[in-house]
Amino acid sequence: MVIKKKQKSLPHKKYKPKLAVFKFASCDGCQLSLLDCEDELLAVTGEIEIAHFLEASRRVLDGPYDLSLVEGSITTPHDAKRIRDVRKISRTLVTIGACATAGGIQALRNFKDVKEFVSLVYARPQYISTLATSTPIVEHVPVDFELRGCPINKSQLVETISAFLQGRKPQTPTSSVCMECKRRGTVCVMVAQQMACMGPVTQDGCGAICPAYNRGCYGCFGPKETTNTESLAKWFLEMGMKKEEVMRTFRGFNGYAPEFRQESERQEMG
Amino acid sequence: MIAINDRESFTILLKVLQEKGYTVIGPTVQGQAIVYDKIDSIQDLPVGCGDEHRPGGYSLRKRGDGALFGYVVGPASFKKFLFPPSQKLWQAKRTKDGFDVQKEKKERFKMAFLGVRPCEIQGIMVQVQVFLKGNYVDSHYQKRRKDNLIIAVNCSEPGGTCFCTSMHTGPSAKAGFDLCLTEIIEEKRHYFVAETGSPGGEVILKEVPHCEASASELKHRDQIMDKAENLMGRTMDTSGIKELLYRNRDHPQWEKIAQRCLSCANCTMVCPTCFCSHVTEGTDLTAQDVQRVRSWDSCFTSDFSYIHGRHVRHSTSARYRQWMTHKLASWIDQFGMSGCVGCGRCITWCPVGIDITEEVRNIRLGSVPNPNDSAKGVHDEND
Amino acid sequence: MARSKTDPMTPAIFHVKRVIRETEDTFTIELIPSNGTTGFSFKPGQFTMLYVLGAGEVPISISGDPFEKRCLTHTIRSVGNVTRLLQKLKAGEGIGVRGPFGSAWPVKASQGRDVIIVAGGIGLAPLRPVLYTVLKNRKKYNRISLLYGTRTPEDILYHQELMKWRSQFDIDIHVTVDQAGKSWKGNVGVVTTLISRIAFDSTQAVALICGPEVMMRFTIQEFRQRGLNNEDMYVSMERNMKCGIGFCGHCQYGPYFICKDGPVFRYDLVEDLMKVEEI
Amino acid sequence: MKSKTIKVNHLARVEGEGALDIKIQGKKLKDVKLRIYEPPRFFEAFLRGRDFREVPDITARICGICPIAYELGASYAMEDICGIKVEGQLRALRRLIYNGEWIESHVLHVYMLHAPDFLGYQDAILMAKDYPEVVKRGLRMKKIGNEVLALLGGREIHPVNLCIGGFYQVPAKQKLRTLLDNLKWGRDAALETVTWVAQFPYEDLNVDYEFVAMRHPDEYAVIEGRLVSNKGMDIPIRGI
Amino acid sequence: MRTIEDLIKEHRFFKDLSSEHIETIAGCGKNMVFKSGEYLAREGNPADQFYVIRQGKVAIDIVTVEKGTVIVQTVQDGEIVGWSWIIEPYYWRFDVRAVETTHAVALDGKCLRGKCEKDHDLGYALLKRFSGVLARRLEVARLQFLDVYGVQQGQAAVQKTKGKRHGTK
Repeated sequence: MVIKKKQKSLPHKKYKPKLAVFKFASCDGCQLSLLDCEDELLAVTGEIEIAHFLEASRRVLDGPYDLSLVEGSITTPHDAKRIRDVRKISRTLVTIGACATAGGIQALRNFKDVKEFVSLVYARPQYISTLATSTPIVEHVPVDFELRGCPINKSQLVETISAFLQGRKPQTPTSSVCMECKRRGTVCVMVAQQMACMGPVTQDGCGAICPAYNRGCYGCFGPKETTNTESLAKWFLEMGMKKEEVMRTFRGFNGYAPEFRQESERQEMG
Repeated sequence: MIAINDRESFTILLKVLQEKGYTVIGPTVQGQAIVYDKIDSIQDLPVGCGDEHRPGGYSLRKRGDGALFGYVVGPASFKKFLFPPSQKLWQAKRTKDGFDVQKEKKERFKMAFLGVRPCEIQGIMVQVQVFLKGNYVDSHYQKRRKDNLIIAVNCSEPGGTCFCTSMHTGPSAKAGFDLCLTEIIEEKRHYFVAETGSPGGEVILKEVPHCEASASELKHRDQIMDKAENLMGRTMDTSGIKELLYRNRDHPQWEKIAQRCLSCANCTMVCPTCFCSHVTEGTDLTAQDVQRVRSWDSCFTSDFSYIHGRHVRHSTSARYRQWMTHKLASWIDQFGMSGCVGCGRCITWCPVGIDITEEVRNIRLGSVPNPNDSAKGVHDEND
Repeated sequence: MARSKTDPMTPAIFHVKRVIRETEDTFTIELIPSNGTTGFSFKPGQFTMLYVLGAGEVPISISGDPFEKRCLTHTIRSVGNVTRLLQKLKAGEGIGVRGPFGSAWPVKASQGRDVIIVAGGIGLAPLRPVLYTVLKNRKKYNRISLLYGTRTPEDILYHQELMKWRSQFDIDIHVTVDQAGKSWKGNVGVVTTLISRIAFDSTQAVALICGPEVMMRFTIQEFRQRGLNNEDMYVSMERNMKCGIGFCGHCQYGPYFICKDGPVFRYDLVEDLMKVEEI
Repeated sequence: MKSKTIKVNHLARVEGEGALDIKIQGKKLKDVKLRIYEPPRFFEAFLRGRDFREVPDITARICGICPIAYELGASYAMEDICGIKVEGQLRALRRLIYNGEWIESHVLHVYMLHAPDFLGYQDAILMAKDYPEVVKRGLRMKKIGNEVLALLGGREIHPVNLCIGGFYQVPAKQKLRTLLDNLKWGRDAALETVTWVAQFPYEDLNVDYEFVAMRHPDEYAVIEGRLVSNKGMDIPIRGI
Repeated sequence: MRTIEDLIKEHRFFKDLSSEHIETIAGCGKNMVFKSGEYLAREGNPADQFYVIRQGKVAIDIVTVEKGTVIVQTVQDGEIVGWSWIIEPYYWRFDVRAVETTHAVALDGKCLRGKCEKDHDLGYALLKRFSGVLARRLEVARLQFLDVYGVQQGQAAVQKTKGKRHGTK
């Protein structure tokens, strides 16, 4: 005989996907973007369970997590292991920001000798455990989606979470900053004022703010698709910049991104 | 033919337009460039301001006179007012079994464009052909274009990257305007010779103090405009250009251009005729409210030619070839006119100064011979 | 085509009648216009833009019966965000539809001729309306052949219908697959191998071809060998149609916009373009 | 004797970047270890060889929660070296953007990190269930801080408009004016916040600490002040 | 009843051969019937014949560890199967199996090989025709290899492509 268990009529509760935020070597700025979504924050938490977000909550729910946002680059042996653990407990892993997608500003060490850096900065180098390089997450584990920027753009973050919830691809352009700059109606600072601008080789997403504030883009969203850094660098030189300056221009917050790295190395060598 | 004397009458012209409910849009100085924006008074115009155009370079200069239209063209054309860089097409609310498209508020755009150069008139005409003359009418474009008044100003001092003479679109406006002015600055006089092109233009002119232009005034105007025709900084040989570009899809020059081209899309963004766009799905987190937003797109991006799993035009050379071949050749097949108006913006605002006129010349050099010109069978199909 | 009164960028609401699974990754969706009264007419070969709220729009060929005015049918391969969501729709749910857009197969102009329909993979979908039409007016056509190739036997679309048509004996149907196991009794080999097996009069035959570009190119070569002229072959081209009406530029193909000049082209008009890389 | 170890692996209130190990033996505290495992990033080292104008943007990346402090700190340092003094309205604007960061960061601190602790919640989101209006007020205040940052700096985190000598572009007056109403509301909200926070239960613990702070009689002390303590320390910071 | 010679004469594969050569070839042929499932040839066996399929259908297949028996191609009425007899080392590379009852003319390749050696005109004529068969097989194989109906790379997992960089360190 089958005994039918009397079912309690529980109010229908929909499953909320679990969100986790992890930090590696970084400035916290990208995860702060989530808290900076003042208008959307409560709506976000209505749709998604914040299960692990140490910047915002001491409540930690166990994994696996449906969506993990990973900020920061891998710079220590401990972190190189930790990211593999994070991957294991993450169904979807999205890296956020230049550190996580390109190694960040701290990847400038990759062009130098880190041992010298350690002794230069720390009075007691023996306490410092570090890798010789700062590398993007994707060099360590598979990544489902990369959200660029130093820092990431708030609306792009909301769009990414939104896309995750709808089960679609995030609408984040891979084209140049110039396109947004022109749509915004900013007069090109490079053509009209001869300022060095990384806009033509940098991925859009920031909203083309730098030229709108009368300065050249410094490439904080990293290389756009199909970059021609060589041509831009050549033009910089024709504008009167020194090789050294051109090298530094490419070696910034996304200096370790392959396209920018190659160009800065080309300028450094030749 | 009529002469509007001095700047005072010009102030009245602005007043008349404003009184008739027009938002006047014309040249201003912003961000060290001529920017078309809302004009409230004559002070907003770039008085005594000139501009220099060269491949990948632009600067303003003081002319030392009181010219109101002494510049060539602004970086952005009037396109942005008729075909905005980003605009909502429609919005919808989710319902139980689908969604409801929300009714749009009725918006009225009554815009008077002031200082429209002949090349820019042609730019508008080209987009009108695209958006309003086909099987389908773009209601969004139509709305903005409907009550649109065009006050053209002939181009008496073309710039370093101009080639409208080659494209037969300037420097004098022949049609497409309501009112067309030629600014004339003599040692002691500053006046405009005006020509009406529509009843709407006549209505406006009636309310502005003017007199019949004298023979000498007209002569002066003709002299200026004749001279202007030969002042173009660039020329483009358009003879047989369609076939030339169709024949040369494998020309080595495309690869050479790609070495310089940044595929940054600036040329398409500043082009007064480029009309490509994409639509994004603007949702809130729960996708209850959705907006479909159309924004300018460009054939220079890889996503532009994305077709499940691949990008058709993955190389920069293919993208440049697509753009230039479309602009100068296939446009003629599609719309019965060239997509290029000779304004030179793509040359000036290319961050690395790629010059479309020069590239046409390069394609002509070493072009595949026209099969009609020479004996057939030169190419062995079985090689 | 008549000028549309409403804005052509705004979709009409349709409701899902049912979703039929065809193969592992392909399904057919039947839609009914929400206003209930107005029918829907299209020409074989045309496509619509299907819109899922929150996800976006995709161009999909109409695969249903042109004589069925109340039901709009599409066969879709689920490969992207929108198509995946379309597959998950339940009866009664609403989606947006714009269209029909684009050119059509020369169904009427082919009357009195031998009609050879060559389809590869999902390419059978936009040709199915042709089959409905020619079979309904069977007497108006000479020989009718359908050559259909897929990857494996599991990928064959409209299996039941193919069986039914085959048993009518008024159409010569050949199906082949690229790969099959031992139990498969049908043909193995690419679809081009079928052309030598059918009979047609090359002086008055017309070939309607739809499938991956490579498949279409080889099919055309084969037909040329059999004496068919370029003007007697039609192909359906694929690009990323976004607006469907020539406003957005995405589907440009040489001097054409696939969305309004295509997707069906007489082969001689696109012959040169098909050879150009990255066009 | 009984011994006990308390281990806190992630101190949430330092953004999870630290751990605390406490060893207790009997009734005596045996050992306390605060481990900060934020990986080293070597700003001091890789700044060498950079153009002095690049320094503020780079140092901003030390912390995304308080980038202005680093951007302005670096700017002042460079200006001191160059012998430049930024005065007048530019100085006022700098002060304003600093305040924007202050508002944003302190509200985050008060509303999202500490109030939950005092009121017994794990975070502000859970707290919002019982105190929706309070959390909303906090979020709105935070947003106002961010608006100041975005307007003057181009964006909230790592603003782009600050440079040595002032700003790349001075904001238009009418744009600044748009902040006014919100800021007025914010002032009231700040007062309400003080009243609210004053009701929190504070532990009555007195320890003989030496408290250190920056001090300036009439200027924002972090920029211009001297380092002082309650036990008599008083040293200059700038222009050493 | 039609003789094998008639059959060969009418077949397009042997079109334009001299009547002398046709006679020679026909002399090496015999009619055969294969039931469904019967093998016309086995991989690795000496290729001593080829077949003109008169009626029916045969599958050229290969046994694989991964997928079991995979049919590479089917050949039917009016088509030729078997080229191994004319190209060294004269071993079948695939199995040939009747999918349905198949009537075929089996031609003795061993015998023909000898005749071709003696009569190079015949050898050339046959080699020319069989290189055509080979070329067709190659074309078909290449097209199959392209897997034109397959889901394109990167289509399924839109963003996972990024993972490619993983492990490049």
